[in-house]
Amino acid sequence: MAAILEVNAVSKHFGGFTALSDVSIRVAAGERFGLIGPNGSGKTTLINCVSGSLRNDSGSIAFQGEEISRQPAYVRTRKGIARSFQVPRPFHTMTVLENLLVPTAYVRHLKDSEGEAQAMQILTDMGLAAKARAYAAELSQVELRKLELARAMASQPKLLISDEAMAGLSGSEVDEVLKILFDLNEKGITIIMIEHIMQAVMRFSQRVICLDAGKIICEGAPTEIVKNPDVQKAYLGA
Amino acid sequence: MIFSLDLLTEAVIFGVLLGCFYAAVSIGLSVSFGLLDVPHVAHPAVMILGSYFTYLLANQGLDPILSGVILMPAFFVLGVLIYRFYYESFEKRGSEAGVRGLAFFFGLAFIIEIGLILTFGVDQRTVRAAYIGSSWELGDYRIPYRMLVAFGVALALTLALTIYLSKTFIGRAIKAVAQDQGALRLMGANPVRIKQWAFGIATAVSALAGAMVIVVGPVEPSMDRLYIGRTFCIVVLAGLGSMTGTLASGLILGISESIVLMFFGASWAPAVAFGLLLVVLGIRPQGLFGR
Amino acid sequence: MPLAKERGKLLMGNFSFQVNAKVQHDMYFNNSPWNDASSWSDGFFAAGKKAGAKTLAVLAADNDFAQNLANGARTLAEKAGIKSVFDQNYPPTTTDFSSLIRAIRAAKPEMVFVMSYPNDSVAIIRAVNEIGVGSQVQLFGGGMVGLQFTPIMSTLGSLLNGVTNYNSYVPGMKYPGIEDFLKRYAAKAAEAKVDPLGFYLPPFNYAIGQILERAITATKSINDKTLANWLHANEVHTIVGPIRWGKDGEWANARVVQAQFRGVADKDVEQFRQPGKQVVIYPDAYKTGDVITPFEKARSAK
Amino acid sequence: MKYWISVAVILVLTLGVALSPVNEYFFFAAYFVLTAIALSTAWNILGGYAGYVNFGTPAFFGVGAYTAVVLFKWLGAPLPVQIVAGAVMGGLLGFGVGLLTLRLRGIFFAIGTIAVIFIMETLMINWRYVGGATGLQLVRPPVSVPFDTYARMLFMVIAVVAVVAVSIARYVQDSWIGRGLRAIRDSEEAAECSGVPTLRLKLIACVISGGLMGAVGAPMPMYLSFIEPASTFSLNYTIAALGGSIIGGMSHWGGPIIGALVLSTLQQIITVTISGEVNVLVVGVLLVLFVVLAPEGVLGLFKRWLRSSK
Repeated sequence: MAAILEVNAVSKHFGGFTALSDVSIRVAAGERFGLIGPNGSGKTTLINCVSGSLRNDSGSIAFQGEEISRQPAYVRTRKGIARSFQVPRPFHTMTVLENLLVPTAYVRHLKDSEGEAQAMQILTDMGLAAKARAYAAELSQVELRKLELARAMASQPKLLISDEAMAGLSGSEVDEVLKILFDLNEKGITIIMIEHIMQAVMRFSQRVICLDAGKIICEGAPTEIVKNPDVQKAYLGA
Repeated sequence: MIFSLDLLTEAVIFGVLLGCFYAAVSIGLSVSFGLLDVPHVAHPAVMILGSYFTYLLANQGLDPILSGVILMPAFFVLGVLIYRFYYESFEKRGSEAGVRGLAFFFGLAFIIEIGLILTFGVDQRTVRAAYIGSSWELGDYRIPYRMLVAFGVALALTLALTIYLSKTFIGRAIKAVAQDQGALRLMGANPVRIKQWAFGIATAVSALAGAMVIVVGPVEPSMDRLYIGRTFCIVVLAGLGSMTGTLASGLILGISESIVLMFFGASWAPAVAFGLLLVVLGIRPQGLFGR
Repeated sequence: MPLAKERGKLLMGNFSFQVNAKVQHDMYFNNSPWNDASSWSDGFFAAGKKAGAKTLAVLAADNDFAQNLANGARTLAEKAGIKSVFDQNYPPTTTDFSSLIRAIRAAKPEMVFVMSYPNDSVAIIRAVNEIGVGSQVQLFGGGMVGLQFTPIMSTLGSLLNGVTNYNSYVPGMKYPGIEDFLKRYAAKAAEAKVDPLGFYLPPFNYAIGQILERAITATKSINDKTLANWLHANEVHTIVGPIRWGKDGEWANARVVQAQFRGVADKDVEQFRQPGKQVVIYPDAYKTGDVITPFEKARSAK
Repeated sequence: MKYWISVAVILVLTLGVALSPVNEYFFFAAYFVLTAIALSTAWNILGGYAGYVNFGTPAFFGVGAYTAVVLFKWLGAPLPVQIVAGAVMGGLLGFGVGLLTLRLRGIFFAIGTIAVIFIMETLMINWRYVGGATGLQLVRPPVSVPFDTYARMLFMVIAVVAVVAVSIARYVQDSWIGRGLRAIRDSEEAAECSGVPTLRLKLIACVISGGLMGAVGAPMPMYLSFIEPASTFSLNYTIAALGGSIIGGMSHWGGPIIGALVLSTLQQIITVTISGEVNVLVVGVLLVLFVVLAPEGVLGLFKRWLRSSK
């Protein structure tokens, strides 16, 4: 399968601290890709570099064969990379529906009338339609997570990066979100899932990479990864 | 414009003294803004408030620098109160560095300034001391004692704060809170109390800085406006929260300002700090000595 | 001013400066010892020339009044063949003058003419004391506003010594009746808590009363026009000396006093009542002593 | 449509008042109130919609004023030309300052704008052509018909400027720019990842806001027939612009109008009855009270009252 995203030898430093060192990954189109690693291992830094919130110090990032690592984040979004945030960042002075109208207007240049119709469709798919006129302050944890995903979807991405969309959710809520992600993948969207909850990521991913201290320590199918001694060491700190 | 090597040497000597003085008036901000990330645009106003209290004490016959030291505990409490208020009203609600936090400190600065005008009038105030008004003659050069006193106090302050922040437990906690609040909470320390303590210290230091301001020259209520530029310029140039960087940037500003004063005249001097600040923001916002 | 002109009223000015130059109101009479810009500084330059000074530094506040005077000074200096080696304006907000004084010292002038406002005057005198202006300076001062005010004089004390500055009246000048006036003033000033010495303005204010009184007695009229005509035609004798007005309503003969501070001690208001603390060196008619030069020498002279 | 009808009505009324025999003092006071409204409205485009605090109102205002003076002295340009030029220069300044500091966190932009005030002031102090620190007296050309005094004519002029400012603010708020700016204020990172070109949008807002402030400053020298750096670059304009928006409410174009109206009217009353210092103090105190107790301003209080009375 053709690679939709190629990260090549990317490094990132903050002052004297190395957050990423020489990380390379390759994600195929339509793939369900898992990214795991303990706290502070560099997962979020890596996807910040991919989405454009941060600039990598060295290495290259190619999306659909095009080098994007010097492009601002909004350009990457317009090219088809969307993400959700680990700590939800809704536009809190807007309603749920208006939240989705930002990407429909800025990525897809739709008029509000068209944008609204499409946004409502996405909200319905995600089970958020009832809250379309609500503000972020009125949403529950799981609804906020869904809003993050819905807003990302409103830009009609080819690649969706979900950053710990399930942290702090109950078992049934996790299942709910997982189902949404599976459905999206069905429709042909490539998904990178960053997750702390091992069970979820293992169920979801076709292939998993584990980061520790800014380095890839192993890569493989979920079943192999769980058995890997390095991964166990990184997680259990043994 | 007259240029001579002698004059340049003199400008540099004076600039070094001036620079240390500027570092001393900025070091409180280096803690409150640099380390704690509080958009404390009222810092210079609080400092000028310190100058006026120094003026009151010095009029009772106290030495101005000693007055500044005496004021420190009271200003510590004032700082704790300001931070507490700021925390309860803004930081807790998660809108710290936004419009409202800035507007709050700006409003505070205005209230202090106008309060001073209403109490003391717009006239300049000065204090007397043996070291004000005379100079140390060093060959051809004359170095005002007031600048030497400011120089000494500045060095002592920088040294004391550097040691405090790196060697004591609470000092290290303050530095830690600047980097990662979550980690600190895991260590069992309460970041809010630590920030409160640090803000108290920063404000206490401003009292002494205020005393130095009135030792170095006459003060008037709206003087804080000029110091907004100087202090923020130094703190940003230093790289947020670096104490030794603060001293070094103070020197850079002091020397450049002194040279401009000497060769281009007093009318250009206020633009030095602000110009430097803009250049730093545009080119290297992480500062010269940043972490 | 325009209001007085429109309504045809007689107006007495009080230490104002050239306010009638544009309006041209023929019933305006200013009571101040100066008339045009150069009248402020000619005494200073005369004394400087006598002391052999050939170079000049000008330091002036950047505002209307000071710039006017400084321009007058520049013209006079040019006429007298004095070379300007330093000429700078400073913004009115300046508080630290040490760099400016250093720059002046480096320019090595023989005369320093300063046109400053009260706050700046104090700061400049302090900076001069700290930094020094160099041994070649013969004369320092000229147009510093504020050094006539008693609170400032007693604050600066001995720092004033050697400075030659403009004034309106200082003790020792022989104006008929002024000493009696000041005695009466001093008694009342203590009660009213105003300027205890009252040399600068009060005699001139009193003189305004005298002027109007003389005019009214002589013409037996209170008609604005009649009074104005009389004042234009006659010389009036007051406690600040005889006054005759020019067409523009300014004194026909300016009498700006230049006086040198000498032997002033710290924290003593009363000392200024005796002649000799401010020695009049100009105009010749009212001279109470000779100027001491150079400046550094005058600073330690008794 | 309703908006434009009310605009037309307001302008006709303004003209009527300007030609009526109302006491001159009214125009004097109204000029300052309208200036405050226009400045607050301009400020709000960047400060309120996008959440970037601009302390530099006097810098933009002053650039407009000095541009007008230079054009007047040099070419004798008429007032409308001066105002347009003032707006252009204000916008250019906004572009420059924005480009330099808008990539950074909001606090750096805020401090940067303070720097610009002092730099502009220093430049004008040292520029002899416009009078330096002393200032410059302007000989005003005869007042244009149908007005019989300058106060009346400039009252009309500033009213037009204010109406233009409000209309632009309203347009920005309702257009795609407005939604992007709100997204930036709520979460800049999320906005960028939702396809909003944040830097470009902030720059647009900064240019519009700065341009409007420049336009407001342009008629000031004619109004005073004098210009001088210290009062032109006074921080009082900062607090007026900031205070008007925050007290009125920053989320809607109506907020700054209400805030500035309340604030400047109060100031005029206090200046007349108490003193010039106290009026600035009151603004400071109100500003702090509002940011702490009523962060949504008068508009927010009004909305809350509407909801509770339902």
